[in-house]
Amino acid sequence: MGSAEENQFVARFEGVALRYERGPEILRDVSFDLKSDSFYFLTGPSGAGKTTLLRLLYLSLKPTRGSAAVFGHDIAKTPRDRLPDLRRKIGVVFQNFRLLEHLSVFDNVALPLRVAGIREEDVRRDVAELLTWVGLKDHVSVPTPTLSGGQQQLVAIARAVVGRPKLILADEPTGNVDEAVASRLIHLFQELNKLGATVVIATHNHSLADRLGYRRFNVDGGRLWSETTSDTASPRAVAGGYRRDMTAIGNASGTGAA
Amino acid sequence: MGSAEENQFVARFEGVALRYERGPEILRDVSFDLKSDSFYFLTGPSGAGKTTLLRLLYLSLKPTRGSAAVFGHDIAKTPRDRLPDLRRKIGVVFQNFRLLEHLSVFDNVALPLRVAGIREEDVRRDVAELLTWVGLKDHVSVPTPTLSGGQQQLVAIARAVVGRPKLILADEPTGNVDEAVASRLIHLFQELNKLGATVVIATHNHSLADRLGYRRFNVDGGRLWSETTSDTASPRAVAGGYRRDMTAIGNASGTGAA
Amino acid sequence: MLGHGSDLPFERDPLARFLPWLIAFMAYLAVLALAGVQVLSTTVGDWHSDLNGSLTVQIPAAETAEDDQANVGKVMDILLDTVNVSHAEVVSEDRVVALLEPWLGDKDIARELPLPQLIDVNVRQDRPLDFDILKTRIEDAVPGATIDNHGVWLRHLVQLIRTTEIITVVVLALIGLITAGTVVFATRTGLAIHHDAIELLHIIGARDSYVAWQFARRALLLGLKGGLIGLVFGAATLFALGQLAARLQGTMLFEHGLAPHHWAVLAIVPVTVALIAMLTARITVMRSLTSML
Amino acid sequence: MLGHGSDLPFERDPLARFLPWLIAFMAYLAVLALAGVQVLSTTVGDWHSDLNGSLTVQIPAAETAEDDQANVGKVMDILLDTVNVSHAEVVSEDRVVALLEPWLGDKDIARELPLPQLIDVNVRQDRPLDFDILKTRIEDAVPGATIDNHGVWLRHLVQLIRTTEIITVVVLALIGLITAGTVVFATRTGLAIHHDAIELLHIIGARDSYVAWQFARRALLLGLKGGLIGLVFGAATLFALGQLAARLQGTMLFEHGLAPHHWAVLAIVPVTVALIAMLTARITVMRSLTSML
Ligand SMILES: Nc1ncnc2c1ncn2[C@@H]1O[C@H](COP(=O)(O)OP(=O)(O)OP(=O)(O)O)[C@@H](O)[C@H]1O
Ligand SMILES: Nc1ncnc2c1ncn2[C@@H]1O[C@H](COP(=O)(O)OP(=O)(O)OP(=O)(O)O)[C@@H](O)[C@H]1O
Ligand SMILES: [Mg+2]
Ligand SMILES: [Mg+2]
Repeated sequence: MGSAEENQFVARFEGVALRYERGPEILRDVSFDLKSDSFYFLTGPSGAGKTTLLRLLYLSLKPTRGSAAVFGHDIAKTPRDRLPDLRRKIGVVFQNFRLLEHLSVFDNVALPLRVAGIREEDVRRDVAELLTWVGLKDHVSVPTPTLSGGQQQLVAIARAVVGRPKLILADEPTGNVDEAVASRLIHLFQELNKLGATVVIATHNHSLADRLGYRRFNVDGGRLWSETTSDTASPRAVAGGYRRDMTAIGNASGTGAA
Repeated sequence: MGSAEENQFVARFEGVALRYERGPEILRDVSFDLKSDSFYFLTGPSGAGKTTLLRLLYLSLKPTRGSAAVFGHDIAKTPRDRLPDLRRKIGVVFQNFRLLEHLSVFDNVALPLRVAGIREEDVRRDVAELLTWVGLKDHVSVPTPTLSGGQQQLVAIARAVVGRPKLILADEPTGNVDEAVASRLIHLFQELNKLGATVVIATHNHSLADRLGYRRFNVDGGRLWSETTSDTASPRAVAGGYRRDMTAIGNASGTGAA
Repeated sequence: MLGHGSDLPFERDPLARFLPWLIAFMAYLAVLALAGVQVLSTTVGDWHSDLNGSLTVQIPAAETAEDDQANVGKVMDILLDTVNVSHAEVVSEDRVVALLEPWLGDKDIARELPLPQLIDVNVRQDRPLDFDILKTRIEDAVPGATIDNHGVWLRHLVQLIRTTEIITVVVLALIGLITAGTVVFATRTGLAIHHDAIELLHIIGARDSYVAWQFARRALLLGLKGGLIGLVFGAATLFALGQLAARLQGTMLFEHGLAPHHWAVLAIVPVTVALIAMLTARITVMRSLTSML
Repeated sequence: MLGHGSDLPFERDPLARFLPWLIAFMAYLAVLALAGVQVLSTTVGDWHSDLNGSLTVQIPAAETAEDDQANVGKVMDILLDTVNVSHAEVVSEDRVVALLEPWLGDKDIARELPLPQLIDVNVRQDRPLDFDILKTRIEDAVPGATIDNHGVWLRHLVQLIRTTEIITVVVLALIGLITAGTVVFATRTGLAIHHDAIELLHIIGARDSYVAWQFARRALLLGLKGGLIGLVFGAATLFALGQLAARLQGTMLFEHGLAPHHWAVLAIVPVTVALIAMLTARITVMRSLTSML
């Protein structure tokens, strides 16, 4: 894979399929490219495979079939000891935060830098700056379990972006905050995008995804298709497609199986 | 406390204050009653103390000051060994689900019944029925970590209601599902309410809370006040109050301190 | 009673695989120590009764048997005249021969030696004896006679064995403590690991006893398993040692093997260990839980 | 090198408080076993060289010294005439007295006894000796003389002690294994408890060695702490035993105490234990991690 291509595409998926152990195929024949410096939304009903797709992107799963390349390296063929370098270029906001409960807010956010062997004084400066910026200045040294749900989400986001990653993957980053705060957070992601990061946000919040006119990937029934919305917010006809009854949510993976 | 009063009020809080250890007071002088068979929303900015208030209600915290009575028993004065009986009348949906990861979906939902010493055949019937109803029939015996975020939320809700509790406390129960599913879940809570349960739902989803005309408690700056909305959905003027900048979220508890 | 299995993810923590082996090792040591202490205390009990007399007078063999008799008579008179002596008795030739036998390897050789006369003397424990005066008097009466604190080295050996016994008992107590300690810490680890799950069980309406029983049941099973493994290995080792000791018959070490009632005591080890484990777990859990709401 | 502290919540799992004590106990046992094995092997080494001669001929004391000489001469002739005998030597009176002394309690008494003559006989190990023929020849030559497999009971005692030695070495190996096993399981427990945190570290970009070092460093520190505690207690116990043994001077057990180089060997215990712990932890982690993505 050439360096030019590597620079142009952050990720290229070609006919990727994924199944968990003996389960059904959650994703089937998924193909897409993530261009450098772009902004994407990832939508789809509950259980469709959004988190699964993000896990493939942050190298926590290997595809069952197909070729998935991140930063020009095929995930399935990259040796284990080359993965850390790739992972340091990726920042992840997990759906359930995954903060280390025994560490303070500061240490949680500092983790990606320390793991990468950054000098302690640089760590200290960068982290303090970022925490002030997201408004957690007063909670720097408390353990994370003492934070409210929304505050924990902010910490998770700070940790994801502190290492100035080239690819930011955020799973439902606005699930625990109200609309106003959600807007500000999206703003932060937009700023980082302008600074050169590719951003992918998985969300249930259709109004949010609709309002901003970014390219949108949609997962359902194991397939992925892309929809480019116009630059203006427009209530979309496709929204009706999500009005499925509750039984369907539970069985989403079953659907993918047949 | 008379039996009549006990029947009329599920919970009565009088001048309740709460601080965590050496922290600031998160709640100050909070007073309210929860009437039997009623439905409440609990709103407020991130970090205001919604989860904290629910924890007081499900007896996982004792108030620092004031009197908090649940089912006619003052929490602070009830001996430890009387608490399990009270807790069995309360069903909780946690903000972060708190499923037991090593147990199957079935065993997770069965837990409250087993803990209460219900006969195994009754447990089996009740749980199977409920899981079918919420649409998790096909996931009965899988471990919960293999479920998507939305599916886990359904399991958490099923576990909360399986014991037919008199008081249902749900913390952000629709944070991981889209609008359509959220509506169905609220419907479930409404059904249970009609069957005689008192329901309290903490949420950031103002549109949801606005649409349904239930009594609404609002926490902010450590204080709680109640607003009864009309029976029809009405965009509320107060919504502007939530448009606070991000710094304020992080410092919500600091605000309560001064 | 075991219900539907455990609500806590015990299978996932490898402690469950490790604990029985640790307990087995402890039980193994306990079995060996207990066997040792039983054999030693029986043996030392015998020796101790042999050593009631605290002095020995030794009169060199004279030319004739009559002279021997006369010498013994003189010494006996002096001894019986001494206030503090409670008892004095001539040691029979057979016993003298028996005493020398293990050293010379053969009874017949000992008999061919002109044997000294030995007198066992018991001294009252409550009053001090003026050893020097007695010594002078006896040496004056029969030249060449010696008076000797009875078998100093044997006394020391008994003392050493008594010390070993005490050490063994201490080791035994230590083993009990360590087993209990292990269970306490395993349980605390379990409580820490499963803290969130336990809190959840409480919120759902579980009583402390429900939670404690989950830990106690597990400790009982693991303890029993470990104790039995330890007993089996311990018994095998003792059997091997017993075979070896049998070859040493006739020397004074290991005069007694393990009697059936000794084995019965050993069989109690796994049960004791399992009960210690269960109770320790239960107490640990019940105590820790009261500090939770 | 210790950096900013651990990323994993080790302080929270009580294993960290427990492990050093378990390791201390193991180190304690190792110190005692190692001391024991060193003392025994020195002592047995001495005895063994004493026992090179595998036969003893004993000639009862005759009336006169000349008769003694004649008897000894006759026996020596027979012995030197026997093909398989490599060496035969009369045991000096001093040694005979020394041999009897601990038994009779006093050198002077022994000297007053008419002592038998003893001849130490070395037999070639490579060829069988017809013991019965030799016995008959000697008994015919000097009536009353006896020939005896040299100190059968002593040989058995040596055998018992050798067995004890082997058991000790086995126990020592067992202790090493158990220590390693403990660390393996503690580490695996750690890996299981902290599985999510470790996965997170990986996703964030940590290398295996970064994670492994967190475990290895902890095991090293805990192992060192435990080993030192064990050494201190072990040394104290040995000192106490040494004091006791000193009182037994002159009896053949414990002729040798611990020499400085023995103590040096003991001092290696904590270091060894700590290194075993560290390496075990590191290997365990590195192995387990390769199965994670
Ligand atoms: N570790 C796993 N093992 C087995 N099956 C899994 C695992 N993780 C997820 N699944 C299954 O894969 C399907 C997709 O899950 P995923 O978490 O990707 O959905 P999602 O789109 O993120 O849903 P949500 O919006 O509810 O978070 C689900 O049916 C789920 O049960
Ligand atoms: N265990 C705790 N120890 C100390 N402080 C805590 C603890 N839990 C919560 N807090 C603090 O209490 C305040 C209120 O937290 P709470 O979780 O009740 O907020 P919330 O209204 O539920 O917010 P969100 O909508 O973000 O979930 C926060 O400032 C938080 O930092
Ligand atoms: Mg998801
Ligand atoms: Mg909350």
